[in-house]
Amino acid sequence: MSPVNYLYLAALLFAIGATGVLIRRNAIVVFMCIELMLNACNLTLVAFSRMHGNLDGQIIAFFTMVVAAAEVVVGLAIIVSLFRSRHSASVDDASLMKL
Amino acid sequence: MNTLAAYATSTGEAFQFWILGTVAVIGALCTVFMKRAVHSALCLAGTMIILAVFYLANGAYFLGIVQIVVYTGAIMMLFLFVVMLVGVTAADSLKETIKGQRWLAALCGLGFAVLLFAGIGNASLSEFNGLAQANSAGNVEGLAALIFTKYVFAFEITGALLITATVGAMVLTHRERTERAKTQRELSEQRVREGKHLPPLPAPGVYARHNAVDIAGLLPDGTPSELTVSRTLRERGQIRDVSGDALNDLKALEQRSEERLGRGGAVTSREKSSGGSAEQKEAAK
Amino acid sequence: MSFPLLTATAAVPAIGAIVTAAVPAARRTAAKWLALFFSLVTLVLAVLIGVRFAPGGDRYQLTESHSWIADFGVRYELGVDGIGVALIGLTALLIPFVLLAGWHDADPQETGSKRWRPTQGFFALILMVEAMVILSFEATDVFLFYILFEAMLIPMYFLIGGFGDRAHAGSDEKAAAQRSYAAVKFLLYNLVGGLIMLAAVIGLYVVAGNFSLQEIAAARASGELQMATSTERWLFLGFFFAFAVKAPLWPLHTWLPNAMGEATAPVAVLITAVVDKVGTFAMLRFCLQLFPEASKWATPAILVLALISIVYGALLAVGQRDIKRLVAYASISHFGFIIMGIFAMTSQGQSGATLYMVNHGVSTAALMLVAGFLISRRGSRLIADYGGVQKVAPVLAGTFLVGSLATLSLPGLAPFVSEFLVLVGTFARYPAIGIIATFGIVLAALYSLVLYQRTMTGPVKPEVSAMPDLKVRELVVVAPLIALLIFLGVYPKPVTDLVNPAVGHTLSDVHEKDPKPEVEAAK
Amino acid sequence: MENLIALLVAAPLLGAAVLLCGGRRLDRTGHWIGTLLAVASFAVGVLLFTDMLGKDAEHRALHQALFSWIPVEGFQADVAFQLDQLSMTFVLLITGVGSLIHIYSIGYMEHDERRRRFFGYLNLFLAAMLLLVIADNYLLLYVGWEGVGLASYLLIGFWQHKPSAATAAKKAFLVNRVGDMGLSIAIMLMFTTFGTFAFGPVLESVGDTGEGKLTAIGLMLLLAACGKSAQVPLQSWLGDAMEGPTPVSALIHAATMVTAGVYLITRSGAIFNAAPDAQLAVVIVGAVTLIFGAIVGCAKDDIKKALAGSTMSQIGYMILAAGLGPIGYAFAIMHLVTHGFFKAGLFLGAGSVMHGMNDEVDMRKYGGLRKYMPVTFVTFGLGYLAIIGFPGLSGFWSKDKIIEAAFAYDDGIRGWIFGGVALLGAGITAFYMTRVMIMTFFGEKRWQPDESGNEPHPHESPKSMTIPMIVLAFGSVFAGGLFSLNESFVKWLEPVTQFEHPHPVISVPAITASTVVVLLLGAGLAYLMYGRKPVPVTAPRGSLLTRAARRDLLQDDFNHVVLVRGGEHLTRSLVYVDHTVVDGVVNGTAAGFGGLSGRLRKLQNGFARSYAVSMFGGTAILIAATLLMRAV
Repeated sequence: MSPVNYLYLAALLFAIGATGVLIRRNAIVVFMCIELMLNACNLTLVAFSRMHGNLDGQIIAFFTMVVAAAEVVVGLAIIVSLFRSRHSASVDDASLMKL
Repeated sequence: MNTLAAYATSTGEAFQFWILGTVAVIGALCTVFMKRAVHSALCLAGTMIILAVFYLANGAYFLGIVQIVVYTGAIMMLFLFVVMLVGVTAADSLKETIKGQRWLAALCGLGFAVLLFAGIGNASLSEFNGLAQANSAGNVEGLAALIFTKYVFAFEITGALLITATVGAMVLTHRERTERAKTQRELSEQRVREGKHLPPLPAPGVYARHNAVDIAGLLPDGTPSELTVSRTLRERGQIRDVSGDALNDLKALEQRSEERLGRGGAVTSREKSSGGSAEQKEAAK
Repeated sequence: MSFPLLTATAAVPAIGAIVTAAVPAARRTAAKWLALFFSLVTLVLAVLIGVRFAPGGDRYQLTESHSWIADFGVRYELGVDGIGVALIGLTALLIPFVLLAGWHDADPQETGSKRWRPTQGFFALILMVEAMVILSFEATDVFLFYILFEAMLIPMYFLIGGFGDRAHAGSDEKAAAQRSYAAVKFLLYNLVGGLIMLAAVIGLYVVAGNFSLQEIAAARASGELQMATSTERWLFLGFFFAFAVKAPLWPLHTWLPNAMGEATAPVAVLITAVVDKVGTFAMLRFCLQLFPEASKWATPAILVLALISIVYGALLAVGQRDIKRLVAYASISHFGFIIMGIFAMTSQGQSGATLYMVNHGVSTAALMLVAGFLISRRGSRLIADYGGVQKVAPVLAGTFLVGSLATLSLPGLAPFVSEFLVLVGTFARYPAIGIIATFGIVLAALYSLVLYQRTMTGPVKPEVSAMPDLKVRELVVVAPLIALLIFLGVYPKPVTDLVNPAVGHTLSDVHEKDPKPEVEAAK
Repeated sequence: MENLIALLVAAPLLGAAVLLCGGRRLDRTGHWIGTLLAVASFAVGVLLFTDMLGKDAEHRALHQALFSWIPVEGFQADVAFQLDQLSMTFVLLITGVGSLIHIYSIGYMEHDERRRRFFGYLNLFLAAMLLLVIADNYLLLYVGWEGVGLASYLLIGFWQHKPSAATAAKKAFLVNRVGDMGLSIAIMLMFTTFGTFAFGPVLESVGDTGEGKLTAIGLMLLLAACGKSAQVPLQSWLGDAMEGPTPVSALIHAATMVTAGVYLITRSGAIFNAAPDAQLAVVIVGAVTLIFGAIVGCAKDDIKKALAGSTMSQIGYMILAAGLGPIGYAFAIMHLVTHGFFKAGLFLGAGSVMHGMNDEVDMRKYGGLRKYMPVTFVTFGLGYLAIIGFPGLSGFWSKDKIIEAAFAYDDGIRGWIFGGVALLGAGITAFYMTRVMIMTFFGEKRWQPDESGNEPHPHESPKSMTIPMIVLAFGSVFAGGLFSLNESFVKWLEPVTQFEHPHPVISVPAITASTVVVLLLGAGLAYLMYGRKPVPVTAPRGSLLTRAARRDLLQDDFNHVVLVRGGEHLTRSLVYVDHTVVDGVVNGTAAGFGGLSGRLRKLQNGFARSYAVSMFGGTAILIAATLLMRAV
């Protein structure tokens, strides 16, 4: 089997995650889907680093994780304060952009 | 292990890929489609662990571990905490409110997947040299060498980013207490002033069988009183109403007494019991 | 480099606008007098230009040139030829009358407007328009001209939309709605034209590499700047479209009746007598000079459109029930004559067209301002609401009659000279078009006299029975205009001497010569 | 001497300016100023005339150049005057008759509070008319041409409070404008053909161009003449023009302005001589109008309209004569002058009658007036005899010559036709003028008190009115004979208009005799119809022809149906089109954009997720695009 399959898998996961982001209303789940997408990227990076035989890919994946962690921290904090203010974690309830 | 990852993929890895890959995809799908956030979280965790395995299989040992420890261990737990905060049982209906949103989303997702596949398919990825010499000094050392030389600035900046994120999270979630916390006396005085419910709140309903904080105590007339349940649960709407159960228990009691008294009435009693059980089911719902 | 006369002439009204606008709200009268003073100073400077300008001399005189946007070769380049001098004179001459005629149009108690300092705004805006128009007559840099061409829309927009005609049929809300409709229509039409012109300007820059009219024209003449035929035609169309909207040429004319109908009479005069002239002037200066071949290529089509404008405008004027709209359609017909004269490509035609710009400015001003006085007395724009005014206000009626006669270009009054020149010039090259255009003079007589008959003659309507005759201020406005009409009708030589050399240059730009009379040709 | 020429125009022009701008303070003296300046102009004319008589025939023409008017490359129009015998004749006629009518108006307009303005207009007319006849180029002539149009517009509509007057004035100006169109086109043709439009150069270089061009020019000039001289088909305005005060009708619509067309054709004789087709058209127009006017004159009961019809027909004579070329020009002018005398006299007489009859114009309400206003009767009678061409009086000399010339058109059928028409016209003239005479002055009185109950008291008019009538009566009696003494008038004009003796198809005495016979027949017929039995006060229904004639032979109805109605519909529909189509296209585009943006607005629903979808979709499309680019 060629490791390209990892790429295909990553692509699939990414697409699923994206769809989830678009479909779900619960902010937390949306966040999870984002994480899923990030992980898919990481998988891709790792696979590439293996193909090209250098570790840069893994480094990037590492950074991605860090950034993802930061992002999750902030995002969840936002969700919490959102929930505090309007007693709901639904994305649609924060539709202040409506004309 | 090391050797396995270094060269062309072995049949073992292929086997592992197809099994775990399927599971990962299923997990991802569940993450998206589960009604309750908790379930989604769990499925995601599963997918991540599988990904960790794949990392290992790809010779990214460090990342694999980090994936398990940081992601599955820390981040997902964070998620779970928040889910708890928001309410475990709070299930958001999957009914779409925005017209055509779901179809558009599905279309986009599908199309994107197709695109990615097409892209990967087109890309010429025939050559494939493992991480043998890259990992020769050991994966962690290799990474460390890179991080502290080539990517040192990025590394530092990421550190800064993390700090900022932490501070930001605190700022966002932390509520500044503007005035001194009220003493119990003051609180009671305030209650008197406002003239509402002077005595301490009644305890949650405690029965022989049910003994939980999320059950409203019954008022003398049999109706449950919201006051008896803690505010958080009330806000989440997680009050279990067992006012029906009492009646069912009553019925059950009668039935049993009948069984004991009327020997011949087995049939009727059975019918009754069945009816009772039916009622019980209804009440449970 | 002597005293920058041209800049000064444009700067004085601009400064005047700022000063007028800065006058405290309470001191309304002071603002009016200030504005009048500045406009008179401008007039003096304009006369000075006329004196300093030597008709026989170079094509562009009193030139000034400073680098402005060096990266794009945009320069602040001014210079006037005879045509420019004549039109600057016209503008500087008319503005004081416009200000005097609009003396009370912007008084809060009159308009009842809650706007902040309406009077100061009104007078300042008019002066601002004057400044821009004068500068656009002087600009010899295409880009500079374009900027002014567009910028003058802004004050005009506020003048039309902000200070509407109070003599309105419907309620105040209806009036306001129609006024803003007219203003927006004016703005949109001219903006569209301007945008297309902007594209053409950029295109010109791409082709020519700079914006200087004189350099480009020289390069064209010497042949070192060749344009592909299609390029030249597209650029020409881009410029011409903008000017045709401004002029306005059928079928781009519909904004004018709305604008002139809704605006106060002085503003209407400002539109048709001053601002629209920029369009026809630009046709002469830019279209013909920059794109001679394309101009010749487009001539037949343009002449037909002009012809349609003449007849169509006159016919619609006959059909109007609203005095100001009638004058507006008459103006459309007259602009048809002007454009026809420009593109007849004969010296009579073009001299006539230039003369026509001046005369039409004066005659329309006379007629429109008197009509404005009439309307302000009765409070209605409908012809049907008048009758027998001649009996109660003979002087008003007399001046109105003279204005109407000027509009139908009666010999002895200024417009006749120019109209006949245009007709002859066109006839010399395109007999058929010339003959059809001659029908215009009959229609002109029709709408002018019908207007006069319905408003001034007949039994006195009760509503007008108490109508006062012209006041001193109004006489001061009208009398000089009428005198000028008669003078230019009897002795147009000063203007023609000014214009002829410039026209000669323009004709040589398009490599055209007057057709020889048959007899001489035979010999 | 030639520097005086400008004075001819300047004097009345000054008067007009002073009187019109002078304001009310001149109300009491205005009419004197006006009259004085008219007379002054006449004096200058006489002075120039005597001076002219002093020179020999060939060198009588004077020329004065004032200043260059419109100097544009190749197009040189000057303000310059030329005074030759032809112009001189007109100058004397205009200023002479004009002065008389000024004097007459002093009395006639006595009770009108706007008398000052009236005299201002009269002076304006004199100035324009003089400019017309002494201009040395067609463009300047055009100025005078429209100037008199303006003056006539102002004077016809002088009583503006009467809608009928205002309408008549407008109509006159419009119809004239059609004629003016012809003139301006003619001028343009001259400019493109000869490069100039001054009389001298144009008429000299006629030979250098083709007949086609000349015919075109000639026809355009004819159109102009038709407009100004009320010839078919542009005659409809003259009848309505009688709405104006009677002195105006006498001066402008009888003696001078309406004859401008004859002047134009005579002046342009060289062109017409070289364009026989144009000449034929002129003759036909003249002949038709001659009969047309006469028929109309027969049917009208309004004394002024009857006279207007006669004017039309008399000018028809002149135009016909002018169309005959060198054999006719002189006689055309001669008839013009004599007609100026007797027709002005007749109108003044009519005015005097109306003056005494509370401005009653219906002849059926007159009758037997000879007892009440003898002077008017005598002068009117002399004018009457003159116009019907009673042997010995002015009309006889001039009209008879024209008839001869008409018979001499060619020695074929046309000669007979035109001659016959002219002859017939003489008969009808006698008929309708006799009718007027009888209905007005003979028979028993037919006037009753009008609705307001005051009965008219016919009385003779004041001196200021009778004197001009007497003078004109002298003119109408003796002028013709004077002119015909050894053809003095013809000789006087010959240098300008050339002259050939006509050779009619039948002998001259025969023509003269038949003329006399015809006019006796006409007069007798009229006597039988109106003199023998009393005239009904209300007009009888009359024959079809009569009824048609009463309505100007349905000319106005034709105009109304074809031009006015059609025009109204055209303009109305055009206004509609302009509003809906031309404007609609623009507004429609605007509305379209509005609607589109309204639709698009709905996409902005404020839900982050739908925005995300569009972002994601957009990205997908971008990637697809890049990939495809790669692929190809």
